[in-house]
Formats: sequence, C-alpha cells, structure tokens
Amino acid sequence: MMKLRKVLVAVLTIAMIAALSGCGKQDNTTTDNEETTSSPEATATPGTEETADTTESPAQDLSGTITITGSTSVEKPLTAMIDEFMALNPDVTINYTGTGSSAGIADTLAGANDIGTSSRTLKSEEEVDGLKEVVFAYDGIAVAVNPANPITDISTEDLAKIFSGQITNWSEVGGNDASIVVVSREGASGTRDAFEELIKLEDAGGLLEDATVVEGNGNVQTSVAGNENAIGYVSFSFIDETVKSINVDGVEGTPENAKSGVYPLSRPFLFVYMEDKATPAVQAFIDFSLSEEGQGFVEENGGIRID
Amino acid sequence: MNNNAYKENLISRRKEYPEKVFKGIFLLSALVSVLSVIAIIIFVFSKGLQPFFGEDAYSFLEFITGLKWDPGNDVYGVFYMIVGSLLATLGAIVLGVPIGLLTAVFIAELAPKELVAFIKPAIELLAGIPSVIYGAFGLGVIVPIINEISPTGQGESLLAVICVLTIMVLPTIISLSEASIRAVPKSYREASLGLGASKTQTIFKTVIPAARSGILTATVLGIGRAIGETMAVMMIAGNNIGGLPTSIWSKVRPLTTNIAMEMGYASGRHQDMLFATGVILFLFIMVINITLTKLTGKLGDKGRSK
Amino acid sequence: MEKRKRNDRKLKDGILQGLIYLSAILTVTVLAVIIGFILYKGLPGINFDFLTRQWDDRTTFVNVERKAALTEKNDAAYVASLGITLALDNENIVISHIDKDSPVKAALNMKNQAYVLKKKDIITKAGDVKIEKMTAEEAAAVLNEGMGVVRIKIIRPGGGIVPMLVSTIYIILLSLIIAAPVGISSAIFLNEYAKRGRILRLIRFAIQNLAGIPSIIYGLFGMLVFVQIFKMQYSVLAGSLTLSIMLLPTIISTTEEALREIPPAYREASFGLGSTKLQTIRRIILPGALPGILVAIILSIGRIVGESAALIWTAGTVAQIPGALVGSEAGAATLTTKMYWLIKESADLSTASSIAVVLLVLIIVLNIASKLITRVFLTKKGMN
Amino acid sequence: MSDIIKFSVSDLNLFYGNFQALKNINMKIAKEKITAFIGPSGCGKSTFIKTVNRMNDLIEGVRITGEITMDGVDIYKDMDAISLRTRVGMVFQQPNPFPMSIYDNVAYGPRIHGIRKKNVLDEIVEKSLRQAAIWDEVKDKLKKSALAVSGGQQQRICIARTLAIEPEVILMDEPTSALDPISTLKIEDLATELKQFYTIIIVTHNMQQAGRISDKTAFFLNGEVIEYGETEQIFNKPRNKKTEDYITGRFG
Repeated sequence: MMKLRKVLVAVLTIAMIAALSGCGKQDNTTTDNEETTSSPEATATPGTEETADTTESPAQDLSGTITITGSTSVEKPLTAMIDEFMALNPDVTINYTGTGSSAGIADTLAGANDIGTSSRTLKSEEEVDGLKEVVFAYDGIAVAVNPANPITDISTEDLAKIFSGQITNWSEVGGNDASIVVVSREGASGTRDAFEELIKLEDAGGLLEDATVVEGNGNVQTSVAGNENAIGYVSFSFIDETVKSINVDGVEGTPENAKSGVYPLSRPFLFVYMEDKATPAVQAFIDFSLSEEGQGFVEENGGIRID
Repeated sequence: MNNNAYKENLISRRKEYPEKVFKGIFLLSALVSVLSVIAIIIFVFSKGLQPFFGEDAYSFLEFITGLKWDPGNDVYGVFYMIVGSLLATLGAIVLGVPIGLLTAVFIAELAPKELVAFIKPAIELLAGIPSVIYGAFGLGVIVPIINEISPTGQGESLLAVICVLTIMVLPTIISLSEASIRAVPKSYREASLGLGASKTQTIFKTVIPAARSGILTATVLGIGRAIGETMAVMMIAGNNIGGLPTSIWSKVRPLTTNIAMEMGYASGRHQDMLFATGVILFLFIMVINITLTKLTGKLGDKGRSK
Repeated sequence: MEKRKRNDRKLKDGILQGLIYLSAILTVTVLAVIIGFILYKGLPGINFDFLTRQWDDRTTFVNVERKAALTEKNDAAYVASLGITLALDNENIVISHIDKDSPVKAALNMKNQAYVLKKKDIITKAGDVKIEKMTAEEAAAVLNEGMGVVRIKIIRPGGGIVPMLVSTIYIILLSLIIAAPVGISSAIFLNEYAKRGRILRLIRFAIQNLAGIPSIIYGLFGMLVFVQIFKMQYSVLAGSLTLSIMLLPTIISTTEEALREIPPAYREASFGLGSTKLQTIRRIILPGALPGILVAIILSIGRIVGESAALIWTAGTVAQIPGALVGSEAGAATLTTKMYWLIKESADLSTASSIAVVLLVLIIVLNIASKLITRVFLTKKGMN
Repeated sequence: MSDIIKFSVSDLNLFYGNFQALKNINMKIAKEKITAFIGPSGCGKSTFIKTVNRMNDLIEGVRITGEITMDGVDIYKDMDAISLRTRVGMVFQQPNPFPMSIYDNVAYGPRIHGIRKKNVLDEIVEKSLRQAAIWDEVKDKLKKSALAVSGGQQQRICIARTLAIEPEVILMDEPTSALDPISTLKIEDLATELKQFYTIIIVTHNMQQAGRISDKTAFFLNGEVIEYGETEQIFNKPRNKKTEDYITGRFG
C-alpha cells in the first residue's frame, strides 16, 4: 500500500511535470519567433535598402489588436489578407472569428468588435448613423449539384421553385426522373440570406420545410457530394471538385461573369465599422484590403476584385 | 506516563479552529453543485422565457405547438423538434436496450474469460469515443448507406439518427446491465438449474428479472444520453425547418441540434428562442432525472426489505 | 409429447442464444467498423509534420544579410549568397537545405527580432520580385542577384495540430485545477461530514441533475454567463469554467466511491488514537482514496478531450496557442472542436479523421491508465 | 476496597434512535486493574465500552443521558472527545492496522499530536513495540507494511500503536476474537503485564479469558448490568441466578 501510494504520487507528479513542460516547450517554439537575440550579425535595419515598394513597407508604426467577427464566407480571402498584413505590421494582432453576418454586424453596432464582416447587403434596420460600410470584394454563389447529375444549367426561377418545393423532381428541369434533395444553410447564414434574396425565394413561398439544413459551407459540399440528387449552394471560394457547379440563367459561374454582373448570384463582401472609433490600425487594414496587394489576395482565394 | 500535559491544552484549542474552517470549506464545495444548478436554471430560464413576456411577446402556445422554425420571418415553432427528439430517443432505446442487454448477458453469463478480457475494454472504448467521431462515422458510413436504400433518396434522416444514437447508448446500457446481472446471487441460478431449467431459461426467467431494476436504471440513463446528444446528431439529422416526421426516412431536427446549429450566429430574439429551446430540453431532462431518483429510491427500498 | 416439448424448448433456447451471440457480435462489429473507418480515413494524414507543426500557415518578411565570401556549389538551385538550396515542392519554392554558416540563421523579422529560417519554409518573394510560379533554378538566380540585405517573404507551412494539442492540455489543466479541489472537497463533505437530512438530499439532487444536463445546455450557460456577462470572450478560461461545472458530478461520485471503500475500522482506529476528523482525512482517508481520485481525474480528462458542444461556444474554434486566460487572444480550439469545425467548414473528413486517430490514441491511453491504477490498487488491497 | 476509582458511571442511558441500548448503568471502575465485561451478543457491553472514550459520538442518532467521570471530571461535559481519546486508548475486535508500514502505524499517534523529531519518534516506537511484546518479532521489518504480518502480530502492533500515545486507560473490544489460541495467549499475557501501568477494560465473549486475566467482571444482559464484582466472586459464587446460568453455560 505504502509503496503504491508513493508510486502513484510519483506518477502523478511526473505526468504533471511532463504536461507542464510540454506546454512550456510549445510556448517556446512559438515565442522564439518573437525573441530578441543579440547576434552580432544582426546589424541590418529593416527598410534601409528596400524602401522602393511602398505598398508593403511598414511606414507607420502601427500597433494594437483588431477584432474582426462576422460572415464565415469571407474567411479565405480575409485570413490571407490578415496573414499578410500581420507579417507587414508585426505589432498588430488581428483576430478573426467567423460568427455569421448578422452577428458580425450586431457586434459592430454593440461595439463588440473593431470590424464586422458581412456577406450580404445591410438590412434597413442595420443602417445606423456612423456605421461605415466598405465593399472589399464580390462573391459569387455557386449552385452545386452532384457530379453524377447530368443537369448543366438552371434558371433563377426554377431555383426558387426547387428551393420552395414547387418543383420536386429533376425531370421537371430537364434532369433524371428522381426527386430533388434540397440542401440549405442554417438560419442567420449570410450566404443563405443572400441566396434567398437573389433568387427571390420569399416571393416563391419561402424555403421548403423539408429541406436538409446543414451548418457550414463544408457540410453543404459533403451532403451534395454524397447524394446524386442533391442541390445546394456554396460561396465561390469554397467550391471544390467533389461537387459540380452549374450555369445559372445560361451563365457560367466564373469570377469574371460575376464581376460584370451577368451571373445573377453575386453579392458583396463588406466590412462594417464605426467611423469615429476606427483606430489607425483599423483604417490601415481596410486601406490595405482595398490596395492592389489586398485585392490580389481576394482574387487568389476565389473572390472577385472590386474594380 | 506523566507528560500528558502537552495534550491537554494544546490539542483542543489548536485543532478546533482548522477543523471548523475546513468543514466550512468542504460544505461550501459541496454547495457549489447546488449553486451551479440554480445558476444554470436561472440564467437559461430567464433568457429563454424572455420572448414570451412583455411587449410584442411571442405566443408560448405558438412556440410549443409550432411546426416551423424560420427565424428570418420571426416564426419559431418547436413542436416538430420535440417529436423528432422523442422519436429518435425512442428508436435508440427500442434498438439499444435489447442489443445492449443481450450483449451484457453474453459478457456476464456466456463468454469465456479471454473473450471478456477483450470485449469489456472494447465497450469502454466505445463509451470514451467523442461524439464528434460518431458524427463523422455517421456522415461517412451510415448516411451514404441510407442514401442507397431510402425511398426519398436521402441519407440524412431519422433512421440515421437512430442508428448513431443506438450505438452511442450501447456502452451505458451494456456496462450497467452487466453489473446488475453479475450482482444477482449465484444461489438464484443454482436454484433454477436445480429445478431442471436450461441455462438459457435460467438467464431469461431468473437472472434478468432479478436484475431488472438495474436494467431499468440503465435504460433511463440511456434515454438521458440519447435526448441530450448534440454534435453527432447535428451532422446527420437533416435539420429540416418544419414539418412533422412521417417515417424513419424523414428528416428531423432534434431540440439539441436546433440550439447548436444557430447559436454561434443568432442574436436578439433569435438567440432568446434558442435558449427557450434549451428550456424545453431542460424540462425533459428534469423529468428523466426525477424518474431516475424515484427508480433508485424504489431500488433502495427493495434492497432494504431483503 | 414429452419429446416435442423438449424439442420446442431446445429450439427456443437456440433462438435466444443465437440472439445473444448476435448482439455481442453486432456490438463488437460496430466498434471495429468505427475504428476501421477512422483509421482508414485518418491514418494516411498522420505524419511528423502533422504532429509537430502549427495549424495555420504563417507569413513573415525577413531581412537577411547576404554573405560576401561565396562558396560555390555545382547546383543551379543553390543560392550561394544565402547558403541555401531551393527545391520545387507542390508548385512552391521551398528551402531544401541550409548550410551550417548560412546567414538565414540570423534572419530578422520586421520587428528586428530573430526569425530563423527552417527547411521546408516557402519563399514567395525576394525583394520586389515575386518568385511564385518559377522553377527552383530561376528562383535561385533571382535570390543570388545583388548584395547586402535582402528582404524575403517566407511562408512557414502549417497543417499541424500543435496549437490544438496545447490548447487541449491547457483546458485540461485549467479545468482540473478548478474542478478537482471542489469535487474532492464535496465528496469529502458528503461522505465524511454530512448528516442525513434536507441539505444532503438537496446536494445529491443537484449533483444528479448536473450529471444529467446535456453538454449543449452547459454550452448555452457558459456562453451567456462567462463569455457574454463576464465578458471573457471566447477564451480558455470561459471554456474551462464551463467544463469544471460539467465535470463536478463525475469527480464527486468517483471520489465518493473511493472514500466509501476505505474500511470504517481505519477511521475508528484513527479517532481512537485521538486524531481529529481533519487529521484522519488528511492522513488516512485521502491517501487511501488516492487511486480512486486518480481514476476520477482520468475520467475527467477523457471527458474534456471528447467534449465539443460545451466548448465551441465558450472557448471558440480558433487554432492558436492561447496567449491569455481571457480576452481576444485566449480563444482556443481543442482537438475535438477543431475536428468538428473541419467537417463543418471545409468538408475535410480526412484531416478530421486524422485528428480522430490522435483522439482515439489518447482515449485508449487514458483507459489503460485507469485500468492499471485500479488493478494495482486491487492487488494491493487483496493483501489484507 | 482499597482501589482508586478511575471511572465512575452513574445513571447512564444510551439510545439509538428509539432503541434503548444501555439502561441505567451505575458502576465504578478501578485504576490499574483489569475490568472484564461479559455477556451474550447484543447485550450492550461493546456499546458501553465505546461510551468511555466517546466513540459513540461518531454514530448518527445516538443520545446519551447520565454521567461518566474520569478522575472526577465529567468526560461528556468538561472534556472534549479528542483529548479524552488521547487518554483513553482503544484496541478493536478486528486488528485494524493502517495500510502503512509498522513504524508509521506506531508513530501515527505521536505524529498527530505534534511530535516530529525522528529520534523521539524512534524512541517511542521502540518502547511501544517492546511494551506490546512484539519488538523482537518486527524490529527488522519496521518499514514493511503492517498488513503483511500475521493477525496476532497485527493486533499487538495495534496495541503498540495505542500505547504510543501514552494513554491512561486501554479499552479492548474483544481483542482476541479474531485470533488463534496461541496469539490469544500472547495478548492475554500482555494485558496482565500492562495492568501495572494502565487501567484496562476488556470486553470478551470468552469467559475463561475473563476468568484468567481480569480483576473485576461485569455481566451485561439486555443493556443492563446484572452483576458486577470481583472476578473470583462472579465466577465462583454469582449472586444472581442469570449470571449463574450464563457462566455455567445454561444460557445464551
């Protein structure tokens, strides 16, 4: 018994130490990026020789933390921009949490974030004095079907009928004789709001009660990829080869078409912020997002440039 | 024998104080649980009941009997979710209890020792697997299978939910049933065998009836787990925005997933309504708990009268 | 007649036995299929990088002082002035070799702090020249041009689970630091002090209720109280506090069981020698219950590792090593919440399954640990 | 009677809830003598011995009326249970050493009373083990678990553990009922040794044992003291018919 107790105490202690030192170590690996070393070779000062590139030189000494919350659809271009911006301005920390467009805008109005992101236009009740909105990209919403589905084109009217349950069989829109499985997003998703608005689903009677509702762009793709007769919608920036993106009103869902406005399912990506509370860092980040450099990231990540 | 003096005064005074302090600390710690329950009830209920009071209150009757959940249009009905939750739980119990009980019988009565040494850890592992993994399994294996066989052509369904929940309640039911089967005195078995009953008859006519209170407790706990499960179910339920389920191929939107799906996004009344859904869920759990207390209370009485 | 009756009975017995075996086989098969599925999907994704890297790619600009004295190598992809060799990997220019005396080991980031370049770091820009979509040789030529300080844009590839692993450990430690003392003290009160009566009944009822509350309700509560009202934001502390409450019933009941196993004779003997209750608890009861308490802690760790619903809305889903207990830098995804997030947001079942493999290994280790403790304890107890 | 009185019990009643376990006990117990309590199971003798060091306090629902004094001091009113128990040690029916080493078992009492010095503890441990007549058997394995020795040895370790707190009184609750005859004899010899220094009260089922070692004997029945007197007299010339029946084995 005696021995056992000692052994147990020892084991516990070792485990604790191991766990603690484990985290300690992890900490080290991350913090040693920031550690200052007084290496004799480290004589170079930044920006002395390479000041030509004005878009990325950290001219002002920006610092502080920027909290961004809101739409999850903007994630890919946004995180790419954040990554670059933080690399250029090491004293600025930007935290982005995807909470959905409505929550992001609400957070901004409540002062709970520095920048809100939205993947739909503002509703009238959200437009408040002092709230500034900036379009930093456009996005197309792709209509996704299973790759095995022969259908290649659909009209917005048919989309509305399918998502409201008036059309229930693929043969009615030129496909196989099979019932349509409708996949939609959870309530308060910006993509869903935008999609429903663009196809005027409300006029057609609202979303079919029996539609499958899943959380997140990823789950839409999994559901559509896993079911031959499914139809869903995802942001351009998320679409991959497991699903097939079909033409809408005869127009292919490409960034060019969306930008030119021919593709009917496109929407803006917005930053919203309170103008009077914006710190220099916030302003700098928004400027960066609109710059040539920032727009490059939009394009690389499936978004559409604003110009 | 005469240095008792050091005991007299030292002991009683010096020890009294920490004794009381620590007793207080222990009592306070024990009360943390009580306070937590009270806090959970107060916060969840006060937020969850908010939309039903005051100006432009939402009708509670419409909430509780509603068949459609459409926050965008200020429509919040949870009746179809309650039905979905109950059906899913019922299905999981109807399948899970017999399978679990028979597996428990196998482990406790029939399996050779070497096999038990293998199966028991396996079941413990089953109990320890995070529910998200069950969800991934449901999404990756069960849903595609149902895709193939369902008349609706869709895998996300009540059936998928029941399958996953059945698997998830099995460990609870097996381990508790096994324990209560093992607790049945050997003399019962001997008596039954001695009267000429076969081993199987003995198990079903003597052992299981004797262990029934334990099995009942296991069932109630299984119900609790099934009705409260969230993440695994959310990935495979379909989560339709309205309509009562009509068959096992129908989609369902259990109460738990309704909360989990929209919690990150919701604000204002929408968020309050998710808390209201939580209140309904809480009430169900309370009923289950009280049943359990009654059940174990009865169990204890029986034990005493023996 | 007799014979038919007997045959009937045999048939019935046979069917019932068949059902029993079928159930047992079904249970084990289900487990095998689940684990097989996870391993099949997840194992290919497990490698050294997966276990040791950060989750996100990390972009940094560094300044490197080029060497004056050049060591030439007969390799067109070798950058002599920097002492590194480049290679093309997945259309990216990566560092494939670094010389011992390479100046990139003294690279400085924009804050003038050391940022030592490593193998497999991706180079996307040198000075003003983008070197994406180049061959290794072309890139080497670009980097070799010029003298003095060059600014390089580096992407350190992520894709590893280190932040989640660390966050999980943080949350485990923090939750246990809060819940274990409270839980163990509660168990001591219930088993050693409490007298039968209303308070005891109330406490027991509360604990039973806590045990029954689904984790999603804990999530709601934690989000409302800790995240919003106490303004902790999505943070490790908010997550840990939520989990601590959730863990209480497990810790209390397991500890209590261990306390109950301590023979009353020990208590009697201790009291008979004039020790106070506290002394008896400290010297006799707690040491005796230690194995049970350890099992309680292991069970709790298991629950923390597997928890998702109560953590997603309290600790968030950001893959980072939390830099604080509360606030905007304290958000932390555990392995399980990240796994869920992966399925939800990026439909990446393979990476999710790789995380699941890690989780399975953790769970198995925990199960074995608790088994060992119980077994050692039992054999020791067999002595008296 | 030249005996010095250690304990004086008057009108003692004890209830477990509604059940009265001790009825109107009046008794004087002599210092540095062995007093034996005999009687059939459930007669209250064990309950009574536990009132002497207030072990009954630990049981829920116990109510006590009447008075017990030790050296003239009321042990319920004017003394706290903890200091009482350091003066009145107890040896239990089942040997119950703690799951620790022999040394730690014996040192447990002194340690909780604040003695920390190694050499003092060493001294107390050796002295107590010697007094308990077990030093020679265990001196080489003091660091071994106390659970690893025989039952008889365990019981003597428990006695040593009691002696280590230097009590004035030792209560023994059927200390040999779980032991073999040889171990029993050793404990009995030990008890007779110890009475030079300690007041000993022993509860026993074994009448020969009471006859062999005790100076005084009390016979309990149904919670009452039927007869109390010199052991010789109780065994040879019992005044009460019930005592005689019990002693001659016609009863119980």
